Amino acid sequence: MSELDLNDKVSEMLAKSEANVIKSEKTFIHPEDEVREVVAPDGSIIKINPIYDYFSGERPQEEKPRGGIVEKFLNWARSESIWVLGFGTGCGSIEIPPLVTPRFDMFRFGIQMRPTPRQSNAFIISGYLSVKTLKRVIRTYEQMPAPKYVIALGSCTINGGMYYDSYSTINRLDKYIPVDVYIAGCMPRPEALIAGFVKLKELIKEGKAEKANEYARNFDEYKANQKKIIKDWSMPDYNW
Amino acid sequence: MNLTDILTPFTAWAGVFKEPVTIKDPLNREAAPRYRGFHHNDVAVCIGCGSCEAICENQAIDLVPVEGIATKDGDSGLRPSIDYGRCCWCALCVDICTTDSLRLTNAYTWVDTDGDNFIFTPGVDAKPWDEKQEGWRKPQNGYEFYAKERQHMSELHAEHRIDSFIEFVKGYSKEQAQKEADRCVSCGICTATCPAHMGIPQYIKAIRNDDMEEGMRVLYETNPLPEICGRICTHKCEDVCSVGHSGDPLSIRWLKRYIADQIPSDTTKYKEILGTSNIDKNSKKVAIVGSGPSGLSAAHYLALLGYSVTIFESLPEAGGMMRYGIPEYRLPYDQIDKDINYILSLGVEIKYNVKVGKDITLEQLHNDFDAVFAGTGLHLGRSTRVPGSDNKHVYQSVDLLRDIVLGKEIPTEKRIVVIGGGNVAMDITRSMARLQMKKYGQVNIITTSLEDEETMPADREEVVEAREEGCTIIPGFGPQEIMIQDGKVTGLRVWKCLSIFDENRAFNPKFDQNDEQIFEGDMVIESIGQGMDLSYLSEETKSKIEFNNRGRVVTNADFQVQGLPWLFMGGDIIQGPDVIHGIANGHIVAQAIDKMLFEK
Amino acid sequence: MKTIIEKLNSKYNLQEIVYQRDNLVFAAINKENAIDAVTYLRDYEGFSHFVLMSCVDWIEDGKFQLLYLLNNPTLKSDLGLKVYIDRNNPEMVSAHHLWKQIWTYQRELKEAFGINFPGSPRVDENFVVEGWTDIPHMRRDFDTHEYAQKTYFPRGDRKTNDPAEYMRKKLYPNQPITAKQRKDDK
Amino acid sequence: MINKFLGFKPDEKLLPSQTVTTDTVIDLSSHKYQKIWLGPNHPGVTGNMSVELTVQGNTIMKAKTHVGYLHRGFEKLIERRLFVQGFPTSIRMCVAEPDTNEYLIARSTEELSGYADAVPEYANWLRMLSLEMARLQGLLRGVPGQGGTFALGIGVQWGVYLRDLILDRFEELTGARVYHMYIIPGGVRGNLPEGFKKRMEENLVEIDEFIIRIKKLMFHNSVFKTRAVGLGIITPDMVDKYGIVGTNARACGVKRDVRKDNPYLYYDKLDFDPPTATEGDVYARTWVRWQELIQTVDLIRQIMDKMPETGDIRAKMPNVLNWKIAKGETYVRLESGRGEYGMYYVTDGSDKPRRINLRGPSYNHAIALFEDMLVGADVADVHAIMVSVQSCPPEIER
Repeated sequence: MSELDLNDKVSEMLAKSEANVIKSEKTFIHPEDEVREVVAPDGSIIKINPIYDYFSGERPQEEKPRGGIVEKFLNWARSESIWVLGFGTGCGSIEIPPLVTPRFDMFRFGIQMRPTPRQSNAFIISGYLSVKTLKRVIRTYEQMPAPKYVIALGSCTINGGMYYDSYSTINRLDKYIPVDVYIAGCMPRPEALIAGFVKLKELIKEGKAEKANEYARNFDEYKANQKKIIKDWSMPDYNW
Repeated sequence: MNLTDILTPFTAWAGVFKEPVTIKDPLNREAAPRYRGFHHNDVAVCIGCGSCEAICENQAIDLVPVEGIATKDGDSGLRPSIDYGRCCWCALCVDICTTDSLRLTNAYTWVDTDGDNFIFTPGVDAKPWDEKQEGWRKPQNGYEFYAKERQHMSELHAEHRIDSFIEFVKGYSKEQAQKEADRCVSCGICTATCPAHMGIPQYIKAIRNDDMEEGMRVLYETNPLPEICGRICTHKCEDVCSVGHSGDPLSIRWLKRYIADQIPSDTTKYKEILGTSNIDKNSKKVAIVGSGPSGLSAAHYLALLGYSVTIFESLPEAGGMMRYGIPEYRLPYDQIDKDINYILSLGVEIKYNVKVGKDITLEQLHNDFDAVFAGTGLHLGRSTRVPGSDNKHVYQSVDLLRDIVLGKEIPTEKRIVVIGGGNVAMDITRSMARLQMKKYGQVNIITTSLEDEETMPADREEVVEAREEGCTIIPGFGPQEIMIQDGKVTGLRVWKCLSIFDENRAFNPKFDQNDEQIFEGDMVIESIGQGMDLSYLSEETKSKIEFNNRGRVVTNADFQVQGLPWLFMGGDIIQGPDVIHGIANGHIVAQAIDKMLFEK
Repeated sequence: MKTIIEKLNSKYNLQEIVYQRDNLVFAAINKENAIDAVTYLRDYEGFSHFVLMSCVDWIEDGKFQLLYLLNNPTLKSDLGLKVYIDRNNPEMVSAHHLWKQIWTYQRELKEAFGINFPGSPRVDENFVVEGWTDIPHMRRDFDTHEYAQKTYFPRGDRKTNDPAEYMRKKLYPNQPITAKQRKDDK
Repeated sequence: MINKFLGFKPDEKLLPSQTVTTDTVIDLSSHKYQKIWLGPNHPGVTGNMSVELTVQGNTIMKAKTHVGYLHRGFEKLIERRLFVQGFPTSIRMCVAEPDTNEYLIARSTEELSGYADAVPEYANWLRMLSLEMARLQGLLRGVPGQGGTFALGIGVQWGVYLRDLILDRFEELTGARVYHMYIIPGGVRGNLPEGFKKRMEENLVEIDEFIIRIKKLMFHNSVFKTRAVGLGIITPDMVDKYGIVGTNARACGVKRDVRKDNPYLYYDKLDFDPPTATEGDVYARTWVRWQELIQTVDLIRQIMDKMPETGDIRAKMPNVLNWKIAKGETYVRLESGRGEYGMYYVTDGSDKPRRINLRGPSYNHAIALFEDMLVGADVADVHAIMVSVQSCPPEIER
């Protein structure tokens, strides 16, 4: 493929992705994320759109469960291999180390921590979320492959907890991303966390943990809520 | 780098041979006995005072009505409901709980798929941990969020007070009052119980802020006789005080007195503070019969509303039972005057020594005035009607108390027996004790009542103080006969009282005839209750109004007499003897009269 | 400590000198002299450890109070120099050249109170909040509860009752006693 | 010498073409540099914090710390809370060693309201016990955690288990595992449970054994030595310049410890000497912390020995709902596991504080110092340096 073809292809893709993404009326773009032209080392000029270049720009798709014995088998497999993303968002993350260490040993429940969203299917929101983190959480959540599950720890994710009156933290998580299981406590003990995982596994086996589809279904609503508080948006609408 | 540094870390492999530390069954692991887990509330003990709500820094607690728990005196009927979307399990709510009903169990697992489910009312909504006994409870060892003990009220010692009628309760100092006021948790449970529904937490707050003028304004909103009430109120509020559930109740009465005491006896100053220097007068006139608490209270609030008020008092001075029934050592006359003078300064007129029914008829009042309020009180003594009670050495306490105030000669014998267990009985006991002391230099007085020690209607401190002063109080006996020899009283024969009321809660005392005692005495004073004197009602008037089975006039909730819309009756004759009830009645009557006259 | 304060007082005319503890003194100083005094204390009096820079919003006086808290490791004593600056035009001379960490404090104060420190490195960058559009969040007139209620979504319509008011409604609803209650009932 | 912070000379081939200093001008459009974001969701960072690295090859040319991912606005929230309500809120300011926050709040309010001397002796000993236990559990995570940054995971496994044992003791004493909410203005919230000392001693024995094991694992480990020695050097003259405190200062020979300099509670009754080192590199800081681990165990034993058997746990204070404090201000400090930890507390006569300001050691360590230390370092060493200065993001942004 010649250089020219490549450039054409890139601009074609760009046009497509920009067209597909739902445009909110006025989104804030960080100066570093603005569309710009740069000179490549060989002297050619490349147009860069940092926000759209590396994302598909598609809306999330709802994927219907297959049903029957196949789905049952898949659900069993999913429930026995919960891979949790290692992203501690709040106080509750301090109770994660006891889980991964011998005393509470969550590996025996088929749970392990993964360093990247691409390898994980469970997301522990371990407490309060400041708006700044929420932005990263959304970005991370959307990068996780479906079916994906969200476990919310503590009061903060239910109704704001201690920080119900804080200007910086959100009050209820389910307005921004769908939540499968809540665990009460401030913060919940490792034992309660394990109970939460057990509950999640039951839900998965019963085929009730379809919140990723719910997110796709109510995508616009979630986006509206997210954009209401994240003033400094500067990222694509769907970060897959 | 050397070989040791490469090999030594492999010593970690020694761990292979160790016993694993993994907890086998983490789902059923018991937390520590003191763990702060989920809430449980003993709803039968809880009174819904809302201290938990006040101290919760996360606004996690709401007070909600609960089915099956009625709102009543001392219990708001509300119970805390907790939002586990807010709670941080700090247990401050447990530590402040006035009734010790709230606690945290050591249960800690609650997993749910719906975030809306995390609001619950502990103790009402059944939860798996309700039976758990371990968990956080209020710590001991000197840990308290408010002082449990009330500030000591300094009094004259019994030896120094027994020979005179000077006031023996000294009143709080500023420091004491502020310390006492600091104990209040501002729940407001007391307000409902107070017959006058005074803003008790509000005026206690004024004491904390050392703002006596604000305190005075709060007092006068509902009670125009704070000096009097601050001394002799029956303080029903203190019985329901939430702080009293695990400690001494607040001395609400003394705090009220403290506020009133701080304001000098100067009617201009009063008017300045209360903003009553200029009242817009209207043309209506109201007559009030009797200058007792209800009459004065009605007069005060009517005067504030602009009415011209005239009080008709049969005795030479105003105050009714407060002056003529309560001994001076409890309520000095200058304090009565202080309250009354302010009311008079509002333009209220009192006609002394005018007995309605004799000097002027009620019907005349009806013609001359737009409305009439009768708060004539209970001034007739009631007799036990046991054999011998018609002897002339058998006296009625109300008569004696009145005569003491009027300065009459009081027959004081060496040995006295008093029948009665109420506050009036204590008043006469202690008054006679003082007279005995003056005359004979010693006290010899026996007071007996049907009720036993626990159920005696008199205030506890009255009984204690009477005993301090050398009076003998023997509760639990029923008088059978006043023994008379040669026309002179020699004593009182009593039987042990077993029960006072029968199954139908009707007055029907039962006695143990084998347990007979004789209290020797040269005079007997009956103090078993008072009756009303309704002789000022003409036969024609009487025929128009209705009486209930206890002989009391039937009125509506505004104390308007059924059948005679221009006539209001209140105070002791409707409610039974109590100052604060009288004040409350007067206030309601004033509002009702205003409503009646201006809604026409 | 006393001699240092006296020396400083004669040099810069301190106000509001408070000996909070034997080893902790607070004193107010003129805006013009503040950085001068801090430099002097660092270089000549051994206050080499910079503890904290803080700000208090005295909204009722229309002033921000900046605090430079210095520690003398030899004397083991602290001195807090307070500077009052105008709340409507909050600006202060930057002290970032004195200690390496001060620009962080100044950046935080710029964001939290809106105090400008001209010349301080990265002073306009976001510190803790991102995309903040309201008034600076640590100012007293910013009501965080109201903001949170308005912006985030509190769960459920929870309702609470005041015991005294609830008992009045239940036990004596037809007797509004005070003027306020009568007004409320209407 | 490439960089003053980097103690050794790396391989010539890996070096950038120019000398790196904090003042180096970087032209991003020259294509010689690349920007890497580390965090906020990265398993290696100590809490949510991100570092914006500008690198050339493997060498960091410039670093910027970004904080605020855990910002909750505590200082604003506490202005809205009664004095007694402050302590459950404040404890969450630093999750790694929460008790220190409670003590600062309690001590400040006591001092300003004149109850500083009213706190019962027994309560003060219990405060000290809980503060030392908090330090111990922090170190049990921190010391092996340093090994963890060089992929030495097994120490972490041991440490977290032992920390859990201390949390069990905390649970017994205070009623909670992590957020103890134990030190309250006026005293503490519970006495020593029966048999506590015995169980604590059993745990300490286990920790004693762990201390030896971790020494063999980390300090006699060629990998650890190779990587940690000479890495991230703090020199004594930097201490005042950057406001460095605690073990970071002690590891380069500047012996500062609030427990010794301005003794609070009954630390003057305890027999201890804060350990120091002279090298000031990652290895030295870890070594000092390891010694502090031994010392903390010893201090807990001393406290349990010297404390009275029983007593009152809280002073007689005004009703917590009506408590007002006259206008005043104070600064109270203590020695946390990370160094001087202080609180500036202002009251204005109302029932709520006017302003509190927390001075956490990480505030300086993780921004000004950390950014400068990273210049010239390897990308792979960022975590090691981050952990070694004990950055604790929740305490920076509060």
